[in-house]
Formats: sequence, structure tokens, C-alpha cells
Amino acid sequence: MANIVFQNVRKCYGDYEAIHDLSLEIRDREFFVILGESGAGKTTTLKMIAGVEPVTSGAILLNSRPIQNLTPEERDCAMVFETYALYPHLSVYENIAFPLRAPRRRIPDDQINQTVLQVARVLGIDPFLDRRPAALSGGQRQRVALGRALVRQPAVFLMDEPLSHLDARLRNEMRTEIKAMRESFGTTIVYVTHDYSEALALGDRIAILHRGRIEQVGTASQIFRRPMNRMVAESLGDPPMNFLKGTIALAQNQSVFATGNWRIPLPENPRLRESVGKEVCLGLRPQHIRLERNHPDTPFSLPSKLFVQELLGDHAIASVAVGDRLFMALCQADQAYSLDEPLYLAWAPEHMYLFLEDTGETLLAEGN
Amino acid sequence: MANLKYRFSSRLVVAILSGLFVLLFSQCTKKNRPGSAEIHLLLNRHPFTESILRFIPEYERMTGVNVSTLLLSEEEYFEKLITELSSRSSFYDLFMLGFPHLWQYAKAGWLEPLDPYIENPNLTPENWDPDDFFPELIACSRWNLEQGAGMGEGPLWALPVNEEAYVIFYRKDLFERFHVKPPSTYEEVYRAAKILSRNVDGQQIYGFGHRGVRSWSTIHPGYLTAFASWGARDFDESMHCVIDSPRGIQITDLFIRTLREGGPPGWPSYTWYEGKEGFLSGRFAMWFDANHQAAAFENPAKSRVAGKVGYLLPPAGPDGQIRSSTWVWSLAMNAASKNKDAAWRFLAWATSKDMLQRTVPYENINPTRRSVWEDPKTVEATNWDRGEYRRTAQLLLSKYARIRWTPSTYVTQAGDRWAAALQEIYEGNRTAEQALKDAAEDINQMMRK
Amino acid sequence: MTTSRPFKRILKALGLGAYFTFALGPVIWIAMMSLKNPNDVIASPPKFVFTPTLENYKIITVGRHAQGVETVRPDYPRYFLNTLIIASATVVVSLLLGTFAAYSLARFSFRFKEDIAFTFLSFRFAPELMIILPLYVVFQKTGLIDSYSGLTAAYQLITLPFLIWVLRGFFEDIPREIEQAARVDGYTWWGVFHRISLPLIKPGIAAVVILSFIFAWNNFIFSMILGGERTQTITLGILGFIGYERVLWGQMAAATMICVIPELILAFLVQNYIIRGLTFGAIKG
Amino acid sequence: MTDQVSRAKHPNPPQRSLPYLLTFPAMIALIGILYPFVLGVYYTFTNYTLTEPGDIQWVGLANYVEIFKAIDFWKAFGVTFVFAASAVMIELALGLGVALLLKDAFPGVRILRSFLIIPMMIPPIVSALMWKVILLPTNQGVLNHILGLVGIRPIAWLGDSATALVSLILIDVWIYSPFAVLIFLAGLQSIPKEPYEAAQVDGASDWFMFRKLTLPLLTPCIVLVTLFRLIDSLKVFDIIYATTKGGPAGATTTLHIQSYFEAIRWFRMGRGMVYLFVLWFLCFIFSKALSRLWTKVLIR
Repeated sequence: MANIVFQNVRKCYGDYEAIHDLSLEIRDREFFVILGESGAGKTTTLKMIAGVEPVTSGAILLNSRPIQNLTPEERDCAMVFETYALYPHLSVYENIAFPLRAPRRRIPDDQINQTVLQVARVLGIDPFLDRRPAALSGGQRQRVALGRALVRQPAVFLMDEPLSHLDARLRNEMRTEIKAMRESFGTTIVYVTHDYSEALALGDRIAILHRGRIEQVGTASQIFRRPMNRMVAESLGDPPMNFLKGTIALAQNQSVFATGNWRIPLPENPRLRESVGKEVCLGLRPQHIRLERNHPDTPFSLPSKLFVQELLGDHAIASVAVGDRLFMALCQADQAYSLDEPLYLAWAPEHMYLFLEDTGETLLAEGN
Repeated sequence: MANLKYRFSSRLVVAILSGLFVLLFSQCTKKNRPGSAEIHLLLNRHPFTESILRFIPEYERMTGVNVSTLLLSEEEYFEKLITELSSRSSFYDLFMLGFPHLWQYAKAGWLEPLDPYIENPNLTPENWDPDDFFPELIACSRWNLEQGAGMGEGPLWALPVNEEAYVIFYRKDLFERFHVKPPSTYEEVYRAAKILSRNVDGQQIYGFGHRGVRSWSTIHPGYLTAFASWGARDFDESMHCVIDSPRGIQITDLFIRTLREGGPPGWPSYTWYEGKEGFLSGRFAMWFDANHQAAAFENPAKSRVAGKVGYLLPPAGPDGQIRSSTWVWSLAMNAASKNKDAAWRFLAWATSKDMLQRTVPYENINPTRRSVWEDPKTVEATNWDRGEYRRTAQLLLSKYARIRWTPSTYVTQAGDRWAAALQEIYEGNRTAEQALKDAAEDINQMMRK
Repeated sequence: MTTSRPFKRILKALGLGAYFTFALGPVIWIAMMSLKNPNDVIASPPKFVFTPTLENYKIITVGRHAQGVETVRPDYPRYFLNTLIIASATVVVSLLLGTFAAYSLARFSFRFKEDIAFTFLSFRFAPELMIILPLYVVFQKTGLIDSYSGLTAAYQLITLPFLIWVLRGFFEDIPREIEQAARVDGYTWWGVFHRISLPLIKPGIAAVVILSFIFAWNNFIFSMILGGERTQTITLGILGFIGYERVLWGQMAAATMICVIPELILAFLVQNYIIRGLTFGAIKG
Repeated sequence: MTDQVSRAKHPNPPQRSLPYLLTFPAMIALIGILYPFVLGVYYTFTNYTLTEPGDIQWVGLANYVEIFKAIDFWKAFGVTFVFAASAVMIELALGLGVALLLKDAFPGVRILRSFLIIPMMIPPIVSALMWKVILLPTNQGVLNHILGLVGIRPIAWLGDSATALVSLILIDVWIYSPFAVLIFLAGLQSIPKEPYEAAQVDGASDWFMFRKLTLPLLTPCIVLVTLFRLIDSLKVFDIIYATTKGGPAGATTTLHIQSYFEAIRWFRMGRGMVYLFVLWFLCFIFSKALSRLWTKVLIR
């Protein structure tokens, strides 16, 4: 049973403010992911929970008890470091057994031995228990780091980009494994990553962290479908969302998105009405865009010219020039277009996003 | 599992280290017989001290007094002594002294006047007989603390245990072979030295050897004897340094020329033991140093020149005078000592007739008591060169050998600066006159403060 | 740098040969002197071929000596034991004091940190003569004269500054995350220190132990002035062979060879650590 | 479920007091030097002579003025500098050279490495005495004897003011160059291999690689060796005390030796301490500069 609450937590290194007034709640038994590009302060947040980084101000509550002043060993958190941080002078067995041997736990040796062997079997690292970390591959080391955290059944499970150093195939494999083992953790997990697919795949709820501020917290679909602002939208999806600058105008008493001499009708909603005349930008995801050779009979389309086409095996990405902007669209691998061929973009109205240019606030998102 | 080895080895290391620690602190407790009086001696390595140490167990059994001694080589000895005395430590009760130190330490009030102990009948046995000492040597140990004069008057600061005067040891075989007359003046020494500096049967021989290290102990032996024989003095009555007198300059120039042209290369690096080794291994034709070194030169087990050594009185100066320098080793008592009576009893025992006699076979052959010097056993042990050694030693002791330094506390300072001047002359970058004038000026300036 | 070309290999062999003749030549000469009888030792011209004798070693260890061969009171084994005790105690105390100081200088950032580090180093600047007399007076008043604990304390001035600076480099060399991981695993800073940080710098400790032991083993002025009859050390013991009559070069050479043995054994024990050991952070460049 | 132990709150790791607590024990051991040092500095302003411990009077800067005016001081200053500079430079060059030779493994390299530090193991004062026998002025000295075999006339080494200082530097280099070799060997082993392979691919010459790669990467070693060796060679005492004692006509009198004469032989503690304080100050400014250079080199 472990829920974590951040209350106005601030963290400064000298005069550089790494975390600004963070308030957040992570519910018990939740797989909570913090997504953000490098330097956003996500590892710092994690280390503040673990206690290895002191909090400058504010409070962190674990089961509504303040822990920001406790020393790491008093917090009963387990952590997997990005660099694995295995003990180079100890064997794999000892690395995993190390937390259990902590004097404060007074666990008898035979129980330690039994727990360690059981965890090792689960992670499939029992064949090389007496090897030193230096003699292991990246994947094996990652598993040992996991084992060291798993063996303790801690109150909170902290993971700092554990998969970032693995090759693509191993990464997917470990991701599904972690997802599968989630039950065996049996407790709250706080997982930090910069890879959006990991976040969406693993997280019950995801927090988008940008330059020390939480942009949005929500379930995978909430965040994907209704991003709070442009920054959140941009960080999800690969290839990323396309954007086109323009303004909201009124045409025959109906709000339209005007850019250049194109007018694209917008659904009726009071928010759009209020922001008529404001600078906005249109957001379209590559997978929602259809490319047509001849002019489609839907107002939701834009003319463009093919710039380059990239073949990615089962699908292809076509980059097309819309005015001075480049748009990316997914299409079938066998769909071949010739260079500079005039094409039309077409999309379904419900896949359109609209963001205010200045604050990046979302005006229109999927489905509303 | 694998890690047991690691844990075992660190336990082992900790065990060893803690064992060492226990050993260390157990050593700290003083270990001596409880309750008995304890005296501490600080001694330099010397035939007298090394021979006396052999008899200390006997003394301890006889008197029940625990005697602990720290024995150091001469260089380190005086540094240790000055540290002890200057901080008024009472730890060491008795220690050895030469006269320069006697004057310095007496003036500083660190020495205990010994007359009251000699006159105290229940401290000094009747047969101890203070008058048995050679009167000149007792005179050397008395001083009334007056800078520049007063030797022989005032309290008795120490008891002499060994004396030495200075002779020129010469290789009789080489002198005969190259028809050189044993020199009786310093010019003849110079000429003989040049003639005898040659290659003899494949071995390079150097005519004349003398100490050279930058210290007053280089001035003291042969050089000061020559210097004094030429009527020159170190200080005048008003304690003004006069080493740069015309006579002084002449003999210094002659002496250094003898060394440069008739002596071994690198004279300034010669300590007394390297010089002595030079004569002992047969590389010097002449060696101008302490006469008791004959004991080593005449010992066939150690010396290549045993039996070929001649003993020459120091040559006379222009006015026919022979004025040899002399050195007296004596035992003194620390004024700050906490058990002076026990210290005195040991001192009296160590300087008794019987003990001085028993140290003679251990090369302490210049006893300071007349009875021991004339004792048949001593005569038999020292009649080298058909009695020539004893004749010169007797002559020197009775007539020629006196302390040629003016009694003052500046002997070591003036001597060190004087020796540096000799080295400059030897190196050839200063003439004798310039070097001695600068040295005299420095010494006077040093004394003014 | 490839040394494949034969010309380079010859050059390398010549260079090594020259240096090791210069470095080990005198040591071999001392060993030869220790095997000579008194007359051969200072023969002129120096003798390279001679009938070796173990007389010198016998004299200074067991004390028996043939008639007519002069010697000093052979207390050399006692001086040897004294120095062994003092040098090892010095290294142990330095390790106890210095390791913690080095760890805190490496790991924590606190005010005056660099000044404290420099102060440690600055204690090595004072020439021994400058502090020896006042130190003597202090030792005399506190009764530390001629005691093992006194000399061990005084020797700290030689070994501690060096030890702190070298070990500091080692601790800085350990990645911070490893220590953070151990804290998270439930260990107090002390647990992390002695289970993770200390074992990881074992090579450094070995290098520092052997060098500090050598510095303490060879000291001269402190042991002469602050020591006394009971705690006389080996350096003074060796110098003791400058007898009044003559210098017993043979016995002094034998004493020197024996003096080197404990250091050699210690160096051999930690041999492979020394070079690897000195590879510390500051060296990484 | 969790074994959380609630304890009195204290600032989370590391506690504020911990760093000071850890460095404090080492400070006590070294505070022992502060009192003698301060007392020594105090003596430089007095006319303290050992034989009159009673009446110590304050004389202000008289000692300093008097000594700085005397030629002996500047001669000793010069000798100290020449000795320290040449000893350190030769040890750096020799240390680096030998380390380069011993870097790559070849049969017997391990034995050579373990023999390397034997010269350091002999007490300096004893090796100086042994060297004095080797450097005896007549052909009785081993070195002169060997030179004689190739027809060179005996040199007076320690006995002649021209060669005395050179001989002392030779002894210092013999004793302490292993220290430099050790540090450089450690440094060379920690240098990554890749830059060298890259340079070789570009056809760089050994000399180019040495100048452009090895030297820059070894700068921390050079600073470290210079830092420790400079302090020790400025303060050199044992070696000169055992051989020439400042010998032939002041040719090898360093500040430390001159203070030995002033304080111990002539009992003039006040003046002796002035020489020592100057020596301490020299060590101070050099080490301050070097340790600043060290931290700069480290960060780069």
C-alpha cells in the first residue's frame, strides 16, 4: 500500500531551478510513468523520492507521511538506475543479496539465499550468479539491476530509464517482460523515460514533464487523444504531429481555420468562437492523413507537392510541402509517388487538433 | 559462496592490525625493576664509553641502581644533547663533553659543579684520589665563566676520561725508501708531502692527510697545532678575533698549499674517519691527527701499516716553540638531574683508577690518571715504535699539549666559519689573506650580538 | 606505441639497461660490501672479486663476532623491531584518520573544503628542523618522549598529508550512482563507506600503504630527537656503525640490506596493486 | 507491510555535520604541528639562543634585515633553487622515459617493476653515506675506479665545489626517480588506447603521438610529481647532512643546511628559524600554484 504525493516541491542546483513547484499524486499500486526529454528533471524527481537528492522546499508524502527529511535507507524505496549502478566488486549473487543483508533488516541467511535464488530464476539469470558485473552483457546487467530491486518487495519501485541502453529488439522484449511482471511487483511503480512508446505501453497514467514543470497528467489515451497543449501533443507519436500556422476567421457566420488562401471549416464550439482572430496552429497526425492524386471532394483537404518518400518496410512516410511547411504522412509501401507530383492531403474532421499559438493551449482535440 | 574468501581476508587483516596495536601499547609501559634508583646516560660512541658499557651490568649488580644508556655517533650525539639541555630536560643525568661544549653548557648553567661531591666523604670513596688526575687535564675542566680567560680557575665542571694530543704519523718505510728526512718544520712537511705524493708499486700515495669537513673539528687537530706553533692566536684579550694576523696568514697559506699540492684530491670532503682510513689502508705518507689512533694503526688485524708507523712531535714554529692542540673527553652531570647522588656515585666509579685501568685493553689508551698511565700493563700495551709513541705522548702531555682555543662560548661558531675560510683558500677562489680577513670580520660581527 | 621495428627494440633495451644499472648498481655494491671482511671493504682500488663472508650478518643479528673484529653493541634486532612497530602503527593510524578525511573531502561539498584540503598538504611544507625543537618541548612536557605512541603521532606529519591527497583521488574515482544505489538499498552512509567505497579503492590503499610505510621506515630526524634509548629506530641503528675508531662499512652495509627486507616483502605483497593502484581519478586526465 | 522506522527528523543525507566530523580526527593529529610552527615563526622575531633559553627578547624584523643583507643567504637561496629545479626536472624526464619503456609488457617486466622502488627503500641518509663511498675522491672510489678503466682521471666529486652539487643532485635523482616512474606508469595505464590507434591510422610518428597525445594526457601526473617532489627537494637535508654538510666553501649549503648551522651548531635559533620560514614560504607559494593548476587540469 503506497501512494506518493508531491506538495509544491521545488529543487534548485545553486540558482538553477530544476523543478518548479511540483504538485502531483501517484496512487497506490499504480504504474506511473514520467515522460520528458533529457534535462526535463525527471531523474531528479525520481531521486527525490528515493532520497538520494534532497528537496529544496516542499513535501513528499508516502502514505500521507512526510518522507522528504528521511535518509534513503529509511524510505523503503527500491530503484533501478539508468547506469544500473551494480557493485563492481561483488558477484551477481551478492549484488542481488546486498539489500537483504542490510543490517537494519536482520534477515536470516537461509531466507536471503532462498529469495535471491527465486528472483534469479524468475529473471533467468541463475546460470551466472557467481560472475562479476563486468563479465555480463547489457541485457544481463539490466536484469541483475531489476533483481536487486525486486528482491526486497519495497513500498515503492523506482525505475530510471532502465531500457535506454539496450538495443531495439532487447528493449521491446524487456518492455513486455516488465509489463508482464507488473503483478509480481505488487506495489506502486514510478517509471521514468524519454521514449513515448514505452510511456504509452507501460503507464497506467503518464505525466509529461517539460523543463521542471508538469504539462499534463492522464491515462495513455487521454494524453494521446486530448493533449492539454501543443508540447504534450508534440511529444507523443512517431513520426511526430504536423503543425500549420494560421488564424481563426469567420466565414458566413461559421468559424474557419484560415491559412494562406485556404479555409478549413471548424466544428461549432464556444471556445473557437471566443478566440476568433487569434493566431492558432492546426495539428494533424501523420497516420490520420490520406494522400489523394486528384482533388478530394471534402473541405478538409490541402494541396501539396511530394518532397521525399521514405520506404520503411511495411509502410512508407511521405514528406509533402504544404506552402512553406513540410508535412509527413503515412502511406502504403507500394504507393509510389513521383517527385514534385501535386497531391492533396485529406483527413477526417474528428482527427483535427487546434492549439493557441502563444500559450500552446489546446482549443480543439480529437473527438470533441 | 564466492564472497566468503573476500570476507575472510578482510577479517584476517583486521586481526593482524589489532594485534600490532596491542603490542604497540603494551610496549608503552616502562619496564624496569620497580623501586630502585634509575640513572640515564647519554653517550657518544668512543672507546671509553663502549668499554665502560661492558662493565655496567657489574655496576648494576653491585649497587642495585638501574643504568640505561643511549649511545649515538658523535654527529647525532651533540645534536641530541643540545636538544635535551636547551629544553632543561632532567631525563639524562650524565653525558660526555669536549671543552668547547663544556664552556658553552657551563655558561648556560646546565652543568653541576663537582667539587662539593668530591669533598663529600660519604659520596666519594677515600681511594678515589682526585689528585691522581693529570693536573693539566683537571685545569682544562675548570672555568670561571669569564669569556676569553679564566681557564683553570673556578668550579670543576667535569671529570676527564680520555685525552688526545696531536702527532704526525708518518710511514717510516716510505721516508727511508725515498730518502726523505722526517720533517721538523712545516716547510719540510710541505716539501716531504710533495715528494711522497707519487705512485708507489701501483698504488697512488698522497704525501699529507688532514681532516677537511666544514666544521671547527677540522681546525682543531693538526692545523690549530701548526697555527699555535707559529705564535698566532684565535682571539686577543679583548675577545677580538685575530686569526688574520700576519703569522696566521703565513702558516695557513703554507698548510693549505701542503694539502693542495701534497694531499689527496677532494680534501674538503674528508671526515676524520675517512682520513684515518686513508692512513690505515696505506694511502697517506703522513697523517696529522690524534695520537691515540696509534691503537688502530698498530693493530695488524685492521691496519696495513702496522709496524711501519713513525711518531713525530708536531714541528716547531719559527720561534722554535712546539704548541700542540689537545682534546679532553670528560663526563659531566646535568644540573637539572633529579638524582644527582646516584649519578655522582656512578661518575666516581667510572673515573676510578680501577675502571680506567680496565678500559685500557679496549683501546681507551690515553688514560687521564697518572697511576694508570704509568701502570706496567698500560706501558706494555702502548710501547709502539720502540717506546717512541709513549715518549711523544709523555712529552706532549707534560710540556707541549694545551687547549689552544681561547675559552669562550663561541668556539663552534668561530671554528665553523674559520673552516669554511680554509675550504675557500683550498678551492683557490680566495687568497689566505682575503679568506681569513673575511672570516675574522664575520666572527667579530657574530660575537657583537 | 608500436615497438615492432628492431632498431626501436634495441634502443629500448639499451635505455632500460642504462637506467637499471644506474638504479641497482649501488644496491649491488652495498650487497657486495655487506659480504666483505673489514680489510676488503675499503680496499683501494675497490675489490670486485673477493672471498664472501657472512660475518657481518652474524655480528649484527646474533651478536657473536670473531675475536679481533671490532663491533658496536649489537642492538640492531631491537632497533629493527622498534621501527617495524612504529612504521606499522604509523600506517595504521594514518589509514584510520586519513581515509575518513579523504572520503569526506571527495564526497561531500562543504564550506572551507578546498582550504582544509590545502591545509593538510601544507603540513608537509614545514622543514623538519623548524618544528623539531618546539615539538620536542611539547613531547617532553606531555611525557611522549621515547614512546611508541609519541613517535607514531609525530610520524603522522610525514605520512598523513600524502595519504589524504592520494586516497581523495581514489574516492572521486568511484561513480556517485553506485553509492546512491547502496543508500537506496538500505545502508547508512557508514554501511556504504565500509562495504562499497572502501573495497573499491583497495588498490589505492595498497599503493598508499607501501609508500607511507617507506616514508615512516626511513625517517631520521624525528626518531633521533623525539625518540630515545627504548624506541631507537633502524636509521639511527645503521648510523651507529660510524664508530669512534672507524666506520664499520661491512656491518653498516649488512644492516642496510636487512633494513630493506620488510619493505621488499610489503611491496611484493601488494605488488600488482601498486601500479594499478596509483591509477586514480586525478590521473585519468 | 513496510518496515518503515520513524525516527527523529534530521536533514536528509548527508547530515550537515558529517563532513566536518570525518575530517576532524585528521585535523587533531595535524594540529600538533600548528603549535610548533607558530612558535617557530615567533622565534624568527626574537634573539633566542639555545644557551640562553631564559632571556628571549623581541627584536622585530632585525633578524630578517640582517639575513637578507648577508651574501650567504642569497648564495644558499641560489643553491636551494638550483638543486630543487634540476632534481625535479631530471626526475620528471627520467621518470617519464623509464615509464614509457616499462609501459608495454615484455618478459620480465614485472620483475623490473618490483625492483624499481628498491632505491627508495633505503633510508636517504644511509644511501647518501653509501654514495659517498662510491664517490670517494681518490681512485679508491668505485666510480673513479671504473672511470679510470676507461682512462678518465679521478674526479673529486663531493670534495670539489664544482662537482659537489652535481653529485648531490645525482644522489637525489637516484633515490627519488622511482617515485616519478611509479606515478607515470599509473598515468600511462589509465590513458585510453583509442586516440593512439586513431593517430596511427593517420600515420602519426611516435614523436608526434608523444607530443600531441601522451604529454597532454599525462599533465595531471606531471603536476602531481612536481608538486610532491618540489616540496621535498626544496627541503632536502638528510642527503647533504650525511655527505658534505654544505661542503666545499658553501657550494652545497641550502637554506635548510644553513638553518641547521645557525640553530643547532651555533645555537642562534632566531636566525635559524628565519631561513626555515623562508623555505616554508617557498614551499607554500609553489604548492598553492601547483594545486590550483592541478584542479584546473582535473576539470579540463
